Amino acid sequence: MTMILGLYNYWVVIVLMMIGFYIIIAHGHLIKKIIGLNIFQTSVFIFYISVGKVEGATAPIWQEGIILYSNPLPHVLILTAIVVGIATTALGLALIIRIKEAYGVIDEDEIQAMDNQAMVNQDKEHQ
Amino acid sequence: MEGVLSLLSAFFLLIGSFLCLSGGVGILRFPDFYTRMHAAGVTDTLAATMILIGLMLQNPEMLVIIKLILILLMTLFISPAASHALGQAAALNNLPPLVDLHIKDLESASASGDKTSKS
Amino acid sequence: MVGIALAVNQIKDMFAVVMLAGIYGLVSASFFVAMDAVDVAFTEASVGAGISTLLMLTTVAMTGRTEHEASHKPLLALILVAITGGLLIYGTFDMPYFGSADAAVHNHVAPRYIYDSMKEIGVPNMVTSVLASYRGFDTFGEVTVIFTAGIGVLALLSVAQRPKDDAAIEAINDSMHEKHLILRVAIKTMIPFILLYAFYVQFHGDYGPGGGFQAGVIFAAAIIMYAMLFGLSAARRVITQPFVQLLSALGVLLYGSVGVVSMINGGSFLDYSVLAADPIAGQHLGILIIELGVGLTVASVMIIIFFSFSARREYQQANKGGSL
Amino acid sequence: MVIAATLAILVAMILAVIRAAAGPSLYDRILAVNMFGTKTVLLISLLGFVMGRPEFLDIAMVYALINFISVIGVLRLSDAFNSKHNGQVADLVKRVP
Repeated sequence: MTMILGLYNYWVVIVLMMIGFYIIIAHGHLIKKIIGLNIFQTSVFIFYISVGKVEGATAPIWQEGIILYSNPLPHVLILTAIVVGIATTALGLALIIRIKEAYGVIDEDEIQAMDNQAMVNQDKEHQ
Repeated sequence: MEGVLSLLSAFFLLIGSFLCLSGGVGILRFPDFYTRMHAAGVTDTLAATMILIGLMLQNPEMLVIIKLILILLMTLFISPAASHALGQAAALNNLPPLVDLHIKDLESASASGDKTSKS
Repeated sequence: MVGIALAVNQIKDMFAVVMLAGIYGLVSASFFVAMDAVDVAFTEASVGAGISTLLMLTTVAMTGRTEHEASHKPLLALILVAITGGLLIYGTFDMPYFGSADAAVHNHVAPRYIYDSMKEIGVPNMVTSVLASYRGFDTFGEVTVIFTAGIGVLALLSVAQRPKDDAAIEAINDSMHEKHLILRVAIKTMIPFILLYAFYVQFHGDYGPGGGFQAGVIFAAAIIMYAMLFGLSAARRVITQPFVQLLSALGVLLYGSVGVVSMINGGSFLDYSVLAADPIAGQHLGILIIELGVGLTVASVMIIIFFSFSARREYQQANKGGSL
Repeated sequence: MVIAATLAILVAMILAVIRAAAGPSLYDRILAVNMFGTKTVLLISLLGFVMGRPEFLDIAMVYALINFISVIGVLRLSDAFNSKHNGQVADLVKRVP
């Protein structure tokens, strides 16, 4: 019982991570893949933050009379990671928009099919 | 004095929680979009006001009270504006209210629905 | 949160998925507050809930709404996921329990950050002091990454456009005036306060939650709000494209030059103690300046990203006769 | 009392999420998200009091702002969904008994 109570935060993280992972590999829609990536990312954030939590401590902002603080280091890492995450997400979305403009679809399979078709056509032209 | 304040604060918090819950039930159970918006919009603003006032009475620090008042003002400003925008957008985009449909019988209701979808 | 993630997996309508992703961001921010990570919650609040939802929605609006049924079997993926998850759960049995104070993370550098930062740096918010001083080099890297992402978006999405003349802007303005009158009045009233609040967050970051990253996003949010309700071209007249580009580069430059100045003064790169006669005053000065640099870069990159997205959208709409 | 209010808000949030996931029309979802946002503002202010460090109201303030911005943004963009949305209206109408 203590084990379940002590470790449940990791399990939540793992479940979230696996859902994100599943969305990334099982869905063909590119925006959905990006959202899956975001869920995966958030699970890592939660992992870091929950590791940094100390029982009975408060937020790491110095105040008279408080001795026990949570660990500030994971907070710093995650804070920057969130902002970098949004920047990279924006980059991915920009790529998706360009793909849509070039192919007309944003589904992985269809893009692949179109690529294959183009390749076949090219080969025919060469012959 | 202290006791009166905490009692008042508890009272406000209680009202706020009740409004929150009723808003939640309303948004889940009401039949169409406009009634849901009514439930959410009305209770949201009042519940926020009540809870924030309740919190204000709990803490004697001036800075905290000022921040709470700021949040309160912002909520009072934002929440109706957002509700208005939402309702307007829904109305402009031909989302039919449920009330009109009860008057007609089912066939004409679905017929008018088809008409709106074509327009 | 698990429930929301599952729902995201199931729903095919992209719009609903994006809305749920927004809620997911809100939930995770509340979770961060509950876990004492106020600064992180601050960032997640401004980024995860607002800007990222907006960007995703713009993309959805540009690319179409429905998802096709997957043609390949998801069973293989499911098995792979189950195996990986099982292995990871097996791995957790050796982990320290949640909330225990003697876990490995709390034992190496963290005590110094917690107990000595007040003496060494004199900033009550430990997150700020670690972010800007102890791990300043890290943060420099992050800022550069953000800058690069901004450049990337610009390279991918920028469209050659001639600036509209005043009459066209006026026309757009009038047409929107009718439709969004109440919203426009509300927002007009609020924008100055939002900008002021952004500055408060920027400079109060030493004492409470906040700092350059958060302030940058809030500042950008105010501009984005203006652009949404008054038209993109009107916003571009206030904040021109070359100006934001210059600003984003300037932020990184400011950060780097603080490091160089501290080297000139005889310290190592980004060692602020030598910036002023008193080490603590030097630290304060250094943190203030680099937070400003971070804020500038983040704000302008966010504005650049949003402008390029919506300019691209306008461009597409113009090319297809207004329909998507 | 503060804790009771926190619990009430949590319940309301769960109900709003259900509506956001189920909600037949686009606007139902936006409404649910908006309500969820206001509830989060309240929740964070309450959490600050529960944890005994009420100076963290800044976060709640940011929330109020950002939530508004995202709702406005969604509404502006939802115009783009108009043509695709009307099919859903027909569904909604047919479901009426």
